[in-house]
Amino acid sequence: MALTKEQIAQRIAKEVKDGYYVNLGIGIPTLVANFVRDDIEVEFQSENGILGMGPFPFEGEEDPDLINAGKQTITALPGASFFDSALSFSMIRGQHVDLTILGAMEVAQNGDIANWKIPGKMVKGMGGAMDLVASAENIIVAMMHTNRAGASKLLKQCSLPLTGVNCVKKIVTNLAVLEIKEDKFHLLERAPGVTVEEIKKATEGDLIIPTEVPEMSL
Amino acid sequence: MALTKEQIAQRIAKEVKDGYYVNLGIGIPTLVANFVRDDIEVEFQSENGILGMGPFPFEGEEDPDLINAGKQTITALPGASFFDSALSFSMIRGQHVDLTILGAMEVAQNGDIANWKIPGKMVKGMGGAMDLVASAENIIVAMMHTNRAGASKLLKQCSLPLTGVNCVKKIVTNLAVLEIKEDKFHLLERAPGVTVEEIKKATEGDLIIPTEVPEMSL
Amino acid sequence: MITKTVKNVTEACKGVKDGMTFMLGGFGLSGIPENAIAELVRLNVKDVTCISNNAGVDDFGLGLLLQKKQIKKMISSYVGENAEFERQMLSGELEVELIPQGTLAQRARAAQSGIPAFYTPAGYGTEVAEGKESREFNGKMHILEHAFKADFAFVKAWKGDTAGNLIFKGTARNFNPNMCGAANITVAEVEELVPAGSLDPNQIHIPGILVQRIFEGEKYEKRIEQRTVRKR
Amino acid sequence: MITKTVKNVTEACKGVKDGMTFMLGGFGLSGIPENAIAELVRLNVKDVTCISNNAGVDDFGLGLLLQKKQIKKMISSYVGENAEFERQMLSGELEVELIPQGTLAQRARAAQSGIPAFYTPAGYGTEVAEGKESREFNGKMHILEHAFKADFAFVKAWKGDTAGNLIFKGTARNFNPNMCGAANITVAEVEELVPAGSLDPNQIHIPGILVQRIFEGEKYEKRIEQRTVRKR
Repeated sequence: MALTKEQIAQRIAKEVKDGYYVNLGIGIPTLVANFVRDDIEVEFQSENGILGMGPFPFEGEEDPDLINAGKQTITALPGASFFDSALSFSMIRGQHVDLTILGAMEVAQNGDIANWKIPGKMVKGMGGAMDLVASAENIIVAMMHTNRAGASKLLKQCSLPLTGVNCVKKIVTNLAVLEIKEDKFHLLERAPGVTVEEIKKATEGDLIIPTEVPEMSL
Repeated sequence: MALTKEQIAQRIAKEVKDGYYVNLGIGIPTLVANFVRDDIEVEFQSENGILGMGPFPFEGEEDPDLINAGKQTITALPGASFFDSALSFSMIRGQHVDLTILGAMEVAQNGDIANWKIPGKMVKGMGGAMDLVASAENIIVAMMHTNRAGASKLLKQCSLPLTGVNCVKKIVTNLAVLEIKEDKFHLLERAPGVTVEEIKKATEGDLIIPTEVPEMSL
Repeated sequence: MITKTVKNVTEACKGVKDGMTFMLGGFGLSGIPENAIAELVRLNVKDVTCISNNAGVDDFGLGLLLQKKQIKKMISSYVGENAEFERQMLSGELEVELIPQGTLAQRARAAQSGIPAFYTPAGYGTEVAEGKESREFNGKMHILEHAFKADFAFVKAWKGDTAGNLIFKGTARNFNPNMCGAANITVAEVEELVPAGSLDPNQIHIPGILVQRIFEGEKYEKRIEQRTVRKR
Repeated sequence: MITKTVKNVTEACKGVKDGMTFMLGGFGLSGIPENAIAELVRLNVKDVTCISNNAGVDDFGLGLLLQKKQIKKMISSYVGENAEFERQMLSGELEVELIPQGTLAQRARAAQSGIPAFYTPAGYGTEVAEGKESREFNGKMHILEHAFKADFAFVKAWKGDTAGNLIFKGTARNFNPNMCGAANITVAEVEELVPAGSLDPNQIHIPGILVQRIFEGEKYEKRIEQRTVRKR
């Protein structure tokens, strides 16, 4: 069975290691915070200027001066810090953030990513995504394997305007976990009950399939 | 009579206007603070990270965490702020400081200044001087008109390694106040009792002398 | 101390003219200079270019200027939540330049710092890099970006003093400190204006030298864009 | 919170090796990482390059490393007050690269920020510009300067917490914040180490993400270089 969005987040949470500073994009990535083991120390950075981001506030405790990059009201954990946008992107550009998790519309087998613009449609902007993908050493893309029309989002080459080049290393979709190496997708794990054949069919780019493809554990 | 160092500082203090942020170099410039009118609002910046620098502390109140760029113990006035070196030089490079007063070994008629290095002698370094002269729109040089050997310090061309090019606008020496315009020294005022002839003799660079050269008032 | 206080928002916005470029602090609706924006609407200044991370919502923030068609061009990183913005953009009435958020912050900080240009990896290989110089440093490609130039910067702080010193609160800090001193005139509005000397000099985020005018805002709505809560 | 505390200065300096490049905070003797310097002397690490605004005095600060001839090269803006320094420099034992103070600060901040290079007017037309690219922006000449690269940054703060968050005091702040995160490993020593959560998150000057190791210094001499006072 293909994973739900929650399950994609759950699988990605296993990539979050003790001592990591993590930047979570909007959408599925935001859900990852809910699944991180609570016996490890992790801090979430939001590019609008907080490190040590906590959960949503209790009703009645919302503070307009305390939001995340999705403009949602949040809380600050003990030990948190606030800072300006320039220092925030110093953390990102200076590779002090250990892991960036974000969504994508397309990923190419050379690690290119497109997630900000569809020609002909209203363009909202790249926000911090271009800084994040250009700088992060460790980027995981969280997305559905195919789009609503059923077309693969894992391509030989992106068709949409790019957000960044040669930057994605790992992808977790509703069907599989894949790694990008030497300009190819490498299948690492498949979703429980999903066959290699299904994944192959849903992947337009070159897919390297090892003899053994374990089912992922959540 | 040629001015004393205190009198040079006193004359320069008249160039300090209401609302000015001022950076004072070491030596004669430091003395300027003592002569600024007390009916105007002026703030002194020290490039090691303070705005609103006050006088020396009372005996017993010295704080090792509160010094000026000359490493002297100082105080902070009410309304002062502390900041890091990068922001300090943002103030300087970003032309937020209104007036820079510093000493020089040589000034050329095109505004070049040399004040950091004498070949063959121990070089201590330029400190913040190169940033200051390269960025300030308003630089006044405070110095003696001639060196100890009696040679002019106002030259056609600097002989010493430069600190900055085309940057000095005004010079106050023990003999005169001069302006630099169109690659020439322009005599504006003479020290009380000093003749134009004496100034001419002490100036190696091209000197433009108007018909009337008023005596400076201190 | 040099005094930076002005009587009110009207005095603070003196000199604002049609065709000027403004920088405005804020992220979403958090930390936006509400009072200055209201005054710009009242002044009905036209054809302005706004450098601001976002463009407000339909009836708040920069959305208020958009409603009155005062904005000629927006330079932003994300302009999502605004139907009138979308209409004007699609009809070609509004020019929009989208730039990466970190580049926006750094171009402001560069302007503040007298750094005319710097290299950043953000946007290399994308349409953001088109027409820009690119260059390899440490085996990685970067593009050359320039400091912003603007006539006014409008920022909002939590507390300020009469010498123009500013302290920000929470994530309402965002771009506000980086825009101070990044334009010819910086106008700071604060929730609480105190006498110079009342703030701890160690805690001042932005020294008064980077602020030309300061005033206490008459009122702050501080609207919340996405009210998200959890159950007790 | 991610914990950055190490037991002591010895643990904090683990991994320090001959031939490495260190950045050290401080202006004169104010705000220098006294305990780390003492440990580097004890470790007798050799052939190091030190990026530091000054070089200490004969018997304190970096002067202590100079005495033991541990330093191969100094990158500084001003190295005035040190007879042994002068002797080693004139004899050619010590390599010295003098750079403008603002350029030093900005090269550190660039390293912290992932900005590989930037343009500055400081030093244009002087020997500092020799061999460097120069370029005109806004009618004014600038030179290209690069971010520093270093193995360790040693900084000193006033207070810090176990998450690595730092608060500085007075002008002892100086280069310390700019060097945090500007080297592979940043070691912060503080006068007072408190539990994470004890510091106001609005008042933190440097967030812990830019610090890898933090410890409370055993003792601080905080020597005054120029004791200047006025009469009561």
